[in-house]
Amino acid sequence: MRYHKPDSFVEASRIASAAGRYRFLAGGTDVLVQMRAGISTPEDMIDLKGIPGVGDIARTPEGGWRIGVAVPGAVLGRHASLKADWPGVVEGMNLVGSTQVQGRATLAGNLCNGSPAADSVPGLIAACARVEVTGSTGTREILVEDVPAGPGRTTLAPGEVVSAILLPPRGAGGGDAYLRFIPRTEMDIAVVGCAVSLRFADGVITEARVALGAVAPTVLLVPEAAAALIGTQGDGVALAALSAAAMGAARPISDRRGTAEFRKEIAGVLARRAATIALARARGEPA
Amino acid sequence: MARVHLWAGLRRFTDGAEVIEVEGATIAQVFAALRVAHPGLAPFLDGGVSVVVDGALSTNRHAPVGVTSEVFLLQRIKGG
Amino acid sequence: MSKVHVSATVNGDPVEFLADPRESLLDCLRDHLGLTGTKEGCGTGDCGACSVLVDGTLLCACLVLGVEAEGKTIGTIEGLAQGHELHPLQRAFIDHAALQCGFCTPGILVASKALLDQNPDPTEEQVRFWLAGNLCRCTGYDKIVRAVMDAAAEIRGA
Amino acid sequence: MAKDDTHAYRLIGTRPNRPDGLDKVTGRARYGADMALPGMLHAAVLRSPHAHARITRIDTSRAEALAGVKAVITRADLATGQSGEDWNLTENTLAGEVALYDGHAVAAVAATSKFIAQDALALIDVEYEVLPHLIDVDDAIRPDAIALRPGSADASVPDGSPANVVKQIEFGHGDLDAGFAAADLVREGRYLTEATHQGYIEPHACVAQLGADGKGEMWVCTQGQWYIRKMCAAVLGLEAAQLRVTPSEIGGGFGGKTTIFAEPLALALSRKAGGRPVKLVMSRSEVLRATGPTASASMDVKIGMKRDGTITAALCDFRMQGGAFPGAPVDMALFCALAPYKLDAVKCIGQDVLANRPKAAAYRAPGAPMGAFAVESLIDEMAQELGLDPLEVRLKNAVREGDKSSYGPTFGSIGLVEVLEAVKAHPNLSAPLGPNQGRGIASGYWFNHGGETSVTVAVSEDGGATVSVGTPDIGGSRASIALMVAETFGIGYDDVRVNVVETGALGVNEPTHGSRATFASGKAAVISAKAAISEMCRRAAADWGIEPEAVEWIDGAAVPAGPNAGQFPPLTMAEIAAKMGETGGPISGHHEVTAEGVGASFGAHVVDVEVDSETGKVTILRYLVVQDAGTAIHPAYVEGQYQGGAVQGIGWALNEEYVYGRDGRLQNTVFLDYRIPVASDLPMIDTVIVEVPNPGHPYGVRGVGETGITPPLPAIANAVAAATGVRLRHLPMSPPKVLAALKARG
Repeated sequence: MRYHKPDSFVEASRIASAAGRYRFLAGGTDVLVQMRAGISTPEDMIDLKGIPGVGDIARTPEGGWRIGVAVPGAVLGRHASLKADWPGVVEGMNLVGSTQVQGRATLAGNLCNGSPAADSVPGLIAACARVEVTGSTGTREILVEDVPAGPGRTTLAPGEVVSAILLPPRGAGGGDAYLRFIPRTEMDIAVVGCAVSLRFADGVITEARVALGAVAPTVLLVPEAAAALIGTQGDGVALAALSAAAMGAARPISDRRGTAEFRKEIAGVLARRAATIALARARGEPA
Repeated sequence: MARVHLWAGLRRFTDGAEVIEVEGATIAQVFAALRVAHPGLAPFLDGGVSVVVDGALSTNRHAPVGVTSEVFLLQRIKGG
Repeated sequence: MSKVHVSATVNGDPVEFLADPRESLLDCLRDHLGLTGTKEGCGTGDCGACSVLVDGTLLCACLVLGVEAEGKTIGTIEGLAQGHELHPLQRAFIDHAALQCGFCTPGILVASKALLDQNPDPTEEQVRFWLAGNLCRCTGYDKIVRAVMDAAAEIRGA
Repeated sequence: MAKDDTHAYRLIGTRPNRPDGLDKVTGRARYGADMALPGMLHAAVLRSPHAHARITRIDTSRAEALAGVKAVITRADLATGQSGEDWNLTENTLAGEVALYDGHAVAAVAATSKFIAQDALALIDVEYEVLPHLIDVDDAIRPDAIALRPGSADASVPDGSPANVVKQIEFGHGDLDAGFAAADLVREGRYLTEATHQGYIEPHACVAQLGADGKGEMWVCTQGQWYIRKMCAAVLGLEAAQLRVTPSEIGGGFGGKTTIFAEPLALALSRKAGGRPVKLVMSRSEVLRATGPTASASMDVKIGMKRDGTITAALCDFRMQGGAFPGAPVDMALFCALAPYKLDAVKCIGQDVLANRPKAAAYRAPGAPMGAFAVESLIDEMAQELGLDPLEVRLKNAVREGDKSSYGPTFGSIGLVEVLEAVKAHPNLSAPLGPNQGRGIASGYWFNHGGETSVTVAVSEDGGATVSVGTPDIGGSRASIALMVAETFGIGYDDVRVNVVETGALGVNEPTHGSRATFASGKAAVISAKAAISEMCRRAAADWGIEPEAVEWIDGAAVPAGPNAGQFPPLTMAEIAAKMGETGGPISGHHEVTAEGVGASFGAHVVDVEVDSETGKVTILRYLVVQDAGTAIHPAYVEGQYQGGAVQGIGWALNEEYVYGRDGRLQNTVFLDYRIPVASDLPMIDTVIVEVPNPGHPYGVRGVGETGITPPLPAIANAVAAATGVRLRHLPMSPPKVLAALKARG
């Protein structure tokens, strides 16, 4: 295996385009595990951490956020302004792995690993986040929900690399939340995850996005669950409808982490609980 | 005569008896007497059994057995 | 496969080694630098026995490539005591009987130091969640948590 | 701290620092993988990807041709012609004609680097004919089940038994029918537990060297260096005496390191590589797939109870699979399951069953936690049904000294009643409970074990003592043995050093298992110290010109025994030691024995849980361990054993299990998915040390390592039942199972 540490995304993409089996390295918390297990045997390892700006969290001119691909979860968690805007996104990332893993794992890596159970992805999707992708022909932006293609796969073309995570401006009356279910209190992969982002204005929910993790081959955006909230006050009836919609959208499998029936049931529970927290945040109440 | 209590699974080798009275001043002598009386027991005695004499686990085959002693044979006890 | 020359600072000392690009920092510390106090319990970042500090950040050395250590400052269990002067955490672990087999102990000490460096007065819950990635199978964590809380109090002068 | 007030011990019962503490907090302590030798090679193991497959062809030539590869071994490199357990060990070390489980070793490589060894594995060509497999214990005894290893059954199995039953046990006493007829309530239930792993954090590791002359050395993390020696000798056809095995510090074992897995492979590779040392370190997934987890169990229990809680009869019928080899601990499960109860009518039946899983090894009180889960759950359920306090039911039926045990022998000195009374008095029993919260209680039992033991205590030139023991120290036994030796000599704790030594330095020792290190090595060390004291008294007598019988040993010095012996100033141990070379030579004591006088240990646990009624998740709120230690030599490490055992039991009860796919392959081979408890899952674990001294030990020790894992499984199931009204009879009580049960309740 050859180790590369390019100083630009264009160079990183060029190396990848010329390589056979390659991996990009940001936090490495998935790549190294897969190499150790023999699941991944890259010939070229392209470390992105030498590229200027990959460790930065910056406010965009529009009032959103641009997050570097090598920003680890722990740094995200300490960023007060980002956390104030998008607490659900940050708490999702902060649930990935242990304190030690938080020192390395990144949003971009969690996304590009392609796991349907990735804890940070539902929050990004609910937030309507985009990624900037750099390839040999330049850069483009795509919605986060368009990145995963199935377990372990993405829609990125060979040689393309995620070069930034972009969060939109939060705006007034917004709130988001992410909850996952695991059997222990820490150190598990989500059995089910759910993120809700919404806007509350003049006594009603005016916008909502709901995303479910670990209930389908990719993280799901569930418009019918969002529809159950929009136009309501987020009362018990709305939450019950949300819960039913989330359960209806879930099409999980049974595996070592949980049964399909259980996952469906929990999707409904988490959607209700996450929406309650998101709503409280939107209203500026303690969650 | 010492009274030797077998586990029930051994009854097949002792014509149904669960308690056998045999002569023997030591555990080894009791075992020898058991072998003579019921040859089917030999594989178990050779394969390793735990022996309890009057309530105390005894590992020494030369340990004394009294004329009124109660001897229990158990499948071998070990631990983790 | 050609090896890569790596220069770094480990426990304050300059070090150099040749790393196979596939080698983890854990293997480099143990096999090339003889620093076997950092342990491998899983190799997948799930047990924390290989906890080290890299530029002050707590990491699992099994989830870092050796080649990534170039130019970094690394702290391992071997650097926790100053000569014969034990760190208060080390003393607390001995005093509280907070170890049995001792295999997870180096990782837990390094992780606990990272906690106290940023939070000198953690609650029991904060200690437990911070150390959730450090598996111990012997103690049930009770005496470990007590030792960390006590060491924190001592460092604070409480 | 709890202390037996009939004795005034100087050191026993205190909490000094452990002698290995400094090494372990500084990273200096050397474990299995921390050793490197000049010229050392690295090993890797090829494992079967199939649960059951005939190996039709194996070709190692491409691997051997890879630059840097120094040896490749297959089954042909092991000894032949063994029988019994030696044969099973050989079969498990490397598959012969048939791979018997997912992860079964098929070949191994030694090369100049880890990467080359790994790469070489991919160059070994193996052709398999996949065979049907059996995973579940009840499936394995169905009449239509394939016979996994015909001819494996021993003489205990009656003709006509199912093909995969390899051992049968049956015992009991009294009139069962009359017992059930006398009951006011008879209930029965089937209880299931899944296989779990000991989960020691240190993977198996060794460095081995073996020459063509049959002489070898090994550095290894093990609970028993002599077991390693004996087993490796059998598998490789060596003379045991030619093998020298040095135990490293050990990163946990819990029974799982009492047998061989990697060790004979490393030796065989070294022999084939011209005697170069070979290091073999298992990965975590190898540990989970191919070392020795515990058995899975299917258990039927029937109990009769009078309205007042008196148990009139009990019937247990247990089946366990311990992998593709005999050895599931069904016998010990049955011995322990009903041990806390005085029973006039009891019958126990057990079957040891083969399945396509790894060969079970011992795991902390082997079998006892499963049996306790079945019996303690049913007793709790019946107490509830009769409106009785479950603690009072346990007290009412508790065994006492002189009672006939459920498995036959009469109990000597035991402390179950004292344990239950201490539970009754504990404040946790009156802590208020909220909604969805419940409290559970259960008892547990373990025999404890003596075993083959050799110890030497040598007086050092300055009057200290060096103790050589053969039982590796896992939980603090060097500290407890040092305390006992120092107490006996009348010297300071810091004047004693206890070393765990290699196989060349002592007679044979069984491993640290059966809760025996502090009991058996400790007892032998005390007897050895007393022998050294006798010799020191003889030296003093010779100095003084009096009879040895006229000398006593008091507070670390020889003194004349009474005024008739003469007037001499005391001769301290240091003074005698300083001159020992001129008074007859070095002074030491040694003791070799199969230790007797074992004292059994009872415990009882009380747990409070909260159940999330929407997700089925169980949270442990409060946990209490009460257990009889006999005498707590070093109370801090006694508490440590109680806490550690309880938490392993919590893991077993809630989330740990071996999960197999339909293909018979293990699905959860990393700690991410084999879910042992983490720090944030738990509260503090409260402990009460009850001390009913064991008359069979000079300081009253019973051994404390194992009993603590027996009550948690049922205690938590009973707490969940109390919180929800739902009784879970299949472990683990993972959220999907709990939620399904809650929904079925409605």
